[in-house]
Amino acid sequence: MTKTLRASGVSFGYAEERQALDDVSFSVNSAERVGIIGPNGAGKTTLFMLICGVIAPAAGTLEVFGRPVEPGSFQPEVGMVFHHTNDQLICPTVREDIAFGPQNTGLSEDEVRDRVNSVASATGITALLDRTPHELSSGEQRLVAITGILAMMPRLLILDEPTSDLDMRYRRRLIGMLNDMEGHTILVASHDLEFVLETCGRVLFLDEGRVQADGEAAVVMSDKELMEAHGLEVPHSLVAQWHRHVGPEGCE
Amino acid sequence: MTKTLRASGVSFGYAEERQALDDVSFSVNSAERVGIIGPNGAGKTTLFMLICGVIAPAAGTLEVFGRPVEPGSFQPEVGMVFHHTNDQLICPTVREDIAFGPQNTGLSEDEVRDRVNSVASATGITALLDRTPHELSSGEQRLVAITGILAMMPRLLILDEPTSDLDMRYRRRLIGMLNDMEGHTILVASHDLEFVLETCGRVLFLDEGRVQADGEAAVVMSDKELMEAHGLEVPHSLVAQWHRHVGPEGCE
Amino acid sequence: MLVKAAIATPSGNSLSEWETRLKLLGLLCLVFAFATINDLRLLPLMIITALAVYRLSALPASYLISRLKVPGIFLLAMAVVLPLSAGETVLAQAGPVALRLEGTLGLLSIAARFFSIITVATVLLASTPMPTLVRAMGSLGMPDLLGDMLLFTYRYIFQLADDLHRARVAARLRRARLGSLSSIRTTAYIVGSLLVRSHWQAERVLAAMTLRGYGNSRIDVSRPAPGLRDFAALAVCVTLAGGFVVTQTFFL
Amino acid sequence: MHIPDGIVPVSVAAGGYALAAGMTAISLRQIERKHVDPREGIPKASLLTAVFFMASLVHIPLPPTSVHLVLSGLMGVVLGWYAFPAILVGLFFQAVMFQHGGLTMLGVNACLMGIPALLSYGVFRLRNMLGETRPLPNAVLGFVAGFMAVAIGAFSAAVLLVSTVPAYLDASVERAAVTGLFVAHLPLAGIEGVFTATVVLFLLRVQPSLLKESL
Repeated sequence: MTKTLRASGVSFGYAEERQALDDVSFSVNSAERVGIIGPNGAGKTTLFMLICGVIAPAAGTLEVFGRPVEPGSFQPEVGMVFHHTNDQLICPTVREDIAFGPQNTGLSEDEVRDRVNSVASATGITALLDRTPHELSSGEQRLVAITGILAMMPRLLILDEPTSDLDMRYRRRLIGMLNDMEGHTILVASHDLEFVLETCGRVLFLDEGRVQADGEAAVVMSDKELMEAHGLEVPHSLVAQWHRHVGPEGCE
Repeated sequence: MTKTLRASGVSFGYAEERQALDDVSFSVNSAERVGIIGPNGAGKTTLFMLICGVIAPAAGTLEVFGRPVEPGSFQPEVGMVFHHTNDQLICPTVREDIAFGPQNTGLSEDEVRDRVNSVASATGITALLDRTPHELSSGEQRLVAITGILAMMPRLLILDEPTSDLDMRYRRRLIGMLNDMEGHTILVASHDLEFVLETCGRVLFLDEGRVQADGEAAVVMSDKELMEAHGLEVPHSLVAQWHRHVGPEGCE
Repeated sequence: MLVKAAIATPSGNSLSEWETRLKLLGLLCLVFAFATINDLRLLPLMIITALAVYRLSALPASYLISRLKVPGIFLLAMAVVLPLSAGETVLAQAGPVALRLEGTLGLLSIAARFFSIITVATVLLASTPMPTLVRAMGSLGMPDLLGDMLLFTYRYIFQLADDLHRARVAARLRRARLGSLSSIRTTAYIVGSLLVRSHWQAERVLAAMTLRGYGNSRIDVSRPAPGLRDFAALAVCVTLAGGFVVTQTFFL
Repeated sequence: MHIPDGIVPVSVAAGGYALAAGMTAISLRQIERKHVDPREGIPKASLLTAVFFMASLVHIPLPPTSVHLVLSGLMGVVLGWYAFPAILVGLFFQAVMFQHGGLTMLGVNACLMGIPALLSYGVFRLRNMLGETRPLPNAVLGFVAGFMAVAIGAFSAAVLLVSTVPAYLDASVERAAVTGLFVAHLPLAGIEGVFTATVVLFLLRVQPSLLKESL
């Protein structure tokens, strides 16, 4: 079967720095949800930039939907939502912003309008369509940015730190949205491990540019030794689960 | 005893919007640590701007150290660390930035230099002093911003979303730093409830511009009904604690 | 990225010890003296002086060459036009194209001045950190408003370089073709968005500065007083500069 | 539009500095007249200057080549009297970072860009009479502001270059050279006009206060 994404021996270094990515290999199946975790500077954003073809690997190969990624030629079936959503929202109104991508792909005016209306109602932001993106709250901005990407009908969706700046309500809404998006392959980088746990079945643990672990989310993140060796902590909910399943000290 | 902070019936509204703060009253004792929680738009940042005197309340009074806050006047004993550290680090080098506040309080050159060196070594950022703020990681920026505020020797320290953009390592370091700062009165607004739980004994729960609850942190945040009514969730660690203390279903 | 590369200067500059105000005065004297030279017999001497200053600074030759590239393009255009169009004395003729003496000599003198001025200016700028240079200009009479604007702009250029870069990448990932004329609208929207965001950021920056006492009594950071060697170096520069001007005016 | 070091006589360079100093003084006086505390405008003027500086590094394709935006007209529109100091600041960084326009020519180049920017500011103020909130007058005035700033700047630069550089050109060649340089800049002026109008319309919809004189 063709993998949605396959990275083999990918390395990348910024000038004067140690390798941002160093011999990274993994593959992602269609409809899989993978959380990318690791401390700041682990190479998460670099990996995304490589997958999108914004930068070219120094070594190794990257394939998306069975085709090698050609740096500079961007693929509409890969959609990325930036950490700083502000950088992504550039049009005077939300409606125009969501239409921006579809327009660039050469759809007719009617098709663009239908597309905007349908994705906006899917993400529940129809009420915001005539507002200007700059006056929205950070939670609303994040939803609009996601909607703008979904309007391009990507088959692979990449989210970089989607919950930073979100309050619980928007975070909960985002979790619901992602879990409803069956069929999409999704990569999420996040410091919010509880969020990763609720949205991704699998995690890829990056640190110092290398894959430190790759496996079932709950299993990898429960590994206290591994997590603490790389400056992370086991999420409280997994600790709670442990108590729930194994029982507290006094009960055995 | 003089309260460090006392708000009585404070209201504030931005143009064309519902009240950002509506009849808010509370007081804070010296050396108390209070977490301000609530969804986006609850009025947290507005409250901080009022305490700092950046804006003036439409109604009610605010007193800091027993004196009414005069909007626009410089109160060096109140230090605020902004949510976006980029907005706060304004000088070309870290050293100059930390010196900026003390210089404005009229200290001599030698005193400023000593002050900078001593706070920098206290927060462990001496190695960063000759770097430029822009090239720092978000975690380093946050520590520098805090150091710049501590250099003014504030007796009331206000932190707005200090853990957003921080990875676990810096978050842990920040928690340690705050818990070591005995004697300071600290207000922290954060979506990171686990962080609030680890640093604050008391929480003030704001929503829709009103105080929804005010009390011991663990007690308020364990109130599932209250939390969910305002779009928050009980932190996982409290759920875990509950399991630990009360025991899981099967044990009783 | 472009901006960061442009600001990176090689280390190990022996003129960085020279007191900044005197260095600024001394090297500017030389630069302006060079600008007056148009006697052909002085050109070699001028080039030798400029090269000697560069040699003293111990900057690598490759750095100077990289600095000459951009303005060199303009000179190249003049190199084509001037010798072929200006003057009556024809040196060589090929069909309708004639190489003229006066134009060729004019070009030679322009090229020599251009090279010498940029060489000395490069030494000045590469041996002085930007903030130090701006403060020195301030103490030599530049208005405070200009100095403050220079420092602030310098501080935020890097952030905006990143913001602009990310915004352009985000637009290209949504299939915007930034290589076509239609990109004017996209670029205008990006610039408009950055203006709006900066407008709001500036409000926050001002609030943060005011809270740290901006506008309060501010003492100037005094620099170490210049020593004998600093004045000697200034005297050498002034003498050289004066020598050039006097020689050309009275003796040639 | 940027005249590099070493090309025009030193008297022109010195004159440029003198004129720039005068223009700066006038701008500062106007800023002080409008603001109780002129320092309050500094962060905003500086951040917007940083935006303009970065934006001026963007290539806009103009087949068969590509051009850099100048943005002097837009700076006049948005910054008002702060435009002149802002242009000085921007040119200083260009000279320092890219040797684009030199240190000796800072004054001349600042005048070549800054005075047209202030003229554009004046022209754009006509919106007060033509309708501040109506898109059409704003777009037209935006276009004119952007176009004229570049056109006037290019024309002045051409006159300055041709009249001061080689003393050996005869009058007809000089006229041809000035015309040639000026005409070569007209497409750029057109692009600036369109660009400025687009940004003005954007701001009119998103943040109209940036088009007011309130900085």
